[in-house]
Amino acid sequence: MNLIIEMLTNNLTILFALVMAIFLGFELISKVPTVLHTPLMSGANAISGVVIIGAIILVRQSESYNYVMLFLGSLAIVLGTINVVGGHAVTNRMLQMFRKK
Amino acid sequence: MNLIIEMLTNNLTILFALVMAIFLGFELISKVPTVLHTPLMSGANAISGVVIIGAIILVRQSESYNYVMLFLGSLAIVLGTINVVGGHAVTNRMLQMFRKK
Amino acid sequence: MSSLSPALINLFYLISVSLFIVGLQRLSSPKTASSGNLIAAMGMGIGILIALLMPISSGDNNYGVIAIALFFGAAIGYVIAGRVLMTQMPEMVSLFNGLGGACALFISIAELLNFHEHNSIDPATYLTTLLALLIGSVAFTGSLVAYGKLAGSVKDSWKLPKANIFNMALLLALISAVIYQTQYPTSIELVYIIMLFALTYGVTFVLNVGGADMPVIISILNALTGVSAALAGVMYDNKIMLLAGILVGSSGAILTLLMCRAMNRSLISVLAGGFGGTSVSAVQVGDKMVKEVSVMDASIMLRYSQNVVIVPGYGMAVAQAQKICKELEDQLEQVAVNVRYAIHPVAGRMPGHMNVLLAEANVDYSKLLDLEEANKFLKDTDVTIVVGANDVVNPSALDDPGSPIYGMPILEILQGKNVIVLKRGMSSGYSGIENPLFFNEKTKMLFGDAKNSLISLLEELKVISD
Amino acid sequence: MSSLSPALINLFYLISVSLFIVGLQRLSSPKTASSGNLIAAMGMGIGILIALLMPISSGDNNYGVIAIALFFGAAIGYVIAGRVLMTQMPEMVSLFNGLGGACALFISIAELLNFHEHNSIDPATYLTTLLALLIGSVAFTGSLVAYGKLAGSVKDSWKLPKANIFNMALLLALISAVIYQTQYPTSIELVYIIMLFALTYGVTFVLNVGGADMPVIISILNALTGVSAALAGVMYDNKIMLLAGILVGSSGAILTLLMCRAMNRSLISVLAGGFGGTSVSAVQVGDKMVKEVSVMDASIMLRYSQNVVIVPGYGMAVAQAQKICKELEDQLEQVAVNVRYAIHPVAGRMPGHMNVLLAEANVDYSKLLDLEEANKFLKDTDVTIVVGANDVVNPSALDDPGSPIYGMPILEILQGKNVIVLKRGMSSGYSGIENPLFFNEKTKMLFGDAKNSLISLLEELKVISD
Ligand SMILES: NC(=O)c1ccc[n+]([C@@H]2O[C@H](COP(=O)([O-])OP(=O)(O)OC[C@H]3O[C@@H](n4cnc5c(N)ncnc54)[C@H](OP(=O)(O)O)[C@@H]3O)[C@@H](O)[C@H]2O)c1
Ligand SMILES: NC(=O)c1ccc[n+]([C@@H]2O[C@H](COP(=O)([O-])OP(=O)(O)OC[C@H]3O[C@@H](n4cnc5c(N)ncnc54)[C@H](OP(=O)(O)O)[C@@H]3O)[C@@H](O)[C@H]2O)c1
Repeated sequence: MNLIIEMLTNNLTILFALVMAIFLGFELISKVPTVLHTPLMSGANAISGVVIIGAIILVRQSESYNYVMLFLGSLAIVLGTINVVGGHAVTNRMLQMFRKK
Repeated sequence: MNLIIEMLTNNLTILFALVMAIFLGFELISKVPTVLHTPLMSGANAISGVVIIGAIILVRQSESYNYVMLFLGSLAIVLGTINVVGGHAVTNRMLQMFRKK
Repeated sequence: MSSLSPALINLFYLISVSLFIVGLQRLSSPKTASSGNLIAAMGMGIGILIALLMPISSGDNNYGVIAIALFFGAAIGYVIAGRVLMTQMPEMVSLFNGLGGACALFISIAELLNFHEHNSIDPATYLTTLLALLIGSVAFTGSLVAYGKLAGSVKDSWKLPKANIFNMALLLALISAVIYQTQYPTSIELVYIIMLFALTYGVTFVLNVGGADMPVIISILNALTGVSAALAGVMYDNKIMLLAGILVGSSGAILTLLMCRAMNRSLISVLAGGFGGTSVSAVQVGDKMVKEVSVMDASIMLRYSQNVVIVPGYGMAVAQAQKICKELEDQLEQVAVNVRYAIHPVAGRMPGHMNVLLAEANVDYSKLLDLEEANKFLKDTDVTIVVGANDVVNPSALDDPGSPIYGMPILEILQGKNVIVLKRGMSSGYSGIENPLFFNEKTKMLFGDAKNSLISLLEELKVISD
Repeated sequence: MSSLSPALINLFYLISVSLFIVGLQRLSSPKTASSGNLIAAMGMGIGILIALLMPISSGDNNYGVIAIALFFGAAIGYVIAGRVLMTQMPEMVSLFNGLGGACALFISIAELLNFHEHNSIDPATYLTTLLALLIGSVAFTGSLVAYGKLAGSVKDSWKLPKANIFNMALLLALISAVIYQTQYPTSIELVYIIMLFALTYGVTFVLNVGGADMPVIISILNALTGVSAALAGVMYDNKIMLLAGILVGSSGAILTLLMCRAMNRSLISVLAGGFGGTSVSAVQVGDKMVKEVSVMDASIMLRYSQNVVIVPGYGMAVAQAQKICKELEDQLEQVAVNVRYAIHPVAGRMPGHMNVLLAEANVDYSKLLDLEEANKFLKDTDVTIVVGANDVVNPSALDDPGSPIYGMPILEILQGKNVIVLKRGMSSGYSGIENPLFFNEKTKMLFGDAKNSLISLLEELKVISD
């Protein structure tokens, strides 16, 4: 509980940004038509690959002899990149299908 | 220009919150039906009365003998309160009209 | 009074902002709008409470002064809001908005005085405060002029010559003054000048716009008040002011665009004082013929119709004829005539204007047809009564590509069998253009104030229905 | 490599986040979706660039390792995405999502190792990291199981007994372990246990849900990956990860609810493993009669129809029969038969499943009728061909209040004159309930794999049309 209060106090502004982002996420999606559910899911999945940024920072911040970190980090980068690149590419293919009129 | 960069750097997080709020404002309103334009405008007007918070802080922060501040501040409070209370009340009356089925 | 812990304050901040968001969200859908207003008001209440209770670094609190000011403000606001007529809503909103702008103006000038007095001038804060002053001032006088125009006390003809150029120049002068003052904030005099300029700009900017475009202008001014509140929020490092202000700012901006779109006009043309008010005199009227109808004939036509459609417009609001419309409806329904109202989205002078007026007169919601429904129903209509509407039934929107309103969707009342138009004379409507409807062979005119004409019709109907 | 100035970095941060928002916004409307995806990808590109170029406090950069990893990841992702069949889209998305979860898992475990090694444990950061680990792990294995279920390699029957209770208990154990570890982070062992538990939970949680509900589950897991990315963003104090993660989290949550609503089910019933997979054997079939139809008769019926409607369902996807449907359409149109496709919003196993498949087969967009249009058109339909659809044409949704799908809007194909159902046998659809349609007098069955049946029909049609 104290921990939570502490976090609340230290990161007030970011909390505001978070609340805004949560509402924004809701609003953005709340009126999407059924046909777009799958491409949207797929697009959101690609975006969730942002976690790759963390993996890059991890590798950059580790010493070049720290093999455990390098291993975990580069594995994370590979997986994250697959998610990002594959995700956007698959979404694009799907949407291309829809676009044909 | 330097000023702007300085502000950008110092208030990064708040800037994020702002960007979110701007997008959110757009999203919230972007699909409102014509009939609701006036009540919505009126409601937004009531919300813009938040500036009254600043007036209250101003008065609280001034010394009790600083008549200029007290005068400006209390005038601001009166006007702001009219905006807030009147705004919400008027909006409520308008919406009451709409609700009758 | 006990002071709150920072964590608790922050929590309440968050709650307050969330309530504002949820409030706005609910305000934008018909079913939830009413609760949205209350929720936003709760957010405001919490925000004010925090402002009253949070610890402050200096100053004497002055709770007495604050209490009195709050009391008076609330009482005045509440009483005005309760007394105002439904027809005066738009000008009321404008007035309230102006007061909000004035509030921002007063606190910024106070803070600027403080800065100069204590010689503590941080450029970023100084600039923010100066902008809050500027925007608050424009919102203040702008809203007052808009109020005046809507209330009829400020005439559309009171325009500056070359107003657009003058306004541009004034705006440029303002911006330069702000930049100069931020860099060399040596004296307070320029601040006063900026304030004066901004107050003037508010006046000239709104004067230039046609009276009928005021709803759009109010929406812009409202967004400006929001922005000045947000700037004041930066000044006091208060997140509620900041975020609620920005929310109002951005939603006001988008609402402005939506309103323009509903009128089929661009924002630029509205701001440049497009049509609205430049009433072209109906020169060509002379050589065309309008047919008048007597109250007697009109009521007989109505009595023996199956379907009657009432098309209300701005004239109904002017004549305050909504209640008598409802009585006419009741009378007709008694003799088994089917009555509907055809509501054009931009009939009147604010969106939803007709809905509000008719709801006030207790007209059943299910009798109001929107544009699309109405145009279907009109095919089977025997008599359409136009109560002070003009542009929204102007057929040139359909077939005259040269007309300024060409392309605007209208109520196609010529699809019905007969049209009776209630208006005072041959003057044009908001857009200032002539209306071929009046010269159509299906149309008959019943001149006079709409309310009086309706009263006569009603009395005649009662006589012939007995 | 040059290091960026903080102001510039912040600016790019803002741009990147804004691009994500605009991308998501555009993804949710049909016309703009395609550009939305590209815009979001740009946001990601900028985010990655900043991560590569921004100054870091310690470490050796290791650009070589990063470059190789990025290259391999991108190549693999690109190739897989290019090769996958349209029918395999949902499982692909699931797989990709799992990899994202694994990425979060690896970086959190690495950071936790770091904390323990340097004994620098700030409780708030520690908790955040632990949560990222937990959620990432659940998303990882959960997505893999979902992938397996959709690909058919994980069977719906592989369920734990009392799975709901087991899952609850596991979740409670997980939460307790996290709380304990945050307060007494003395050893790393409990971290591994938490990870193992979370990985297990991902498996058991998804195993319990019916295979056909996987789209909903993927949406949830996707939201979870988003949240773990956001938590990692707190860890690295990176605003892009934080905000983009939260955006995905909240939009995933709402998308999940929308999907449930489109199926007329509650999220709880989906998670508790409601129907989906619990295939009730069609015991009562014995005493009712179905009529079979020969390929010959069926093609003659089609040949001499005016309006034909094709109703595709999950079976079309299984049989990969979309291309042959298109050929049938072409053949029929050649002999002046009017062909339309009736698309139910939840036909198939993912929303828009049928649209994607038919678009792949180059079916003209204007021939696809949505639920409402289809139900109008069906009144004038001579023959409806049901290609592997079942639940979406089950009339008990209309008239049997006892049916689990009662109330779901369906394609009312019995309004037409004749129905031909193409399926392999009498087994039920996704919901596992019987379909009275098959026993209706208007219905004739054509048993066999949909693709084979369609091919036979097509050949026969060619013969009789010559
Ligand atoms: N609703 C909105 O949000 C909004 C906002 C801005 C602009 N506008 C614009 O406003 C216009 C609305 O069209 P409208 O058809 O409602 O009104 P209108 O075109 O402005 O016409 C009003 C008519 O009412 C007549 N009238 C005035 N007072 C009257 C009285 N006491 N008794 C009887 N008749 C009276 C006037 O003719 P006489 O003087 O001859 O009697 C006039 O022709 C549109 O052009 C629209 O674009 C609407
Ligand atoms: N679209 C979504 O987003 C989504 C997501 C989750 C759940 N769902 C649910 O999925 C269901 C979709 O309904 P639906 O009508 O499309 O499908 P369905 O009810 O699942 O029925 C599919 C039918 O296709 C037949 N079939 C399977 N393989 C075939 C083949 N190779 N050739 C011919 N027929 C074959 C099966 O019968 P045989 O085995 O006898 O051939 C089965 O009856 C709904 O209940 C919906 O709620 C949809």
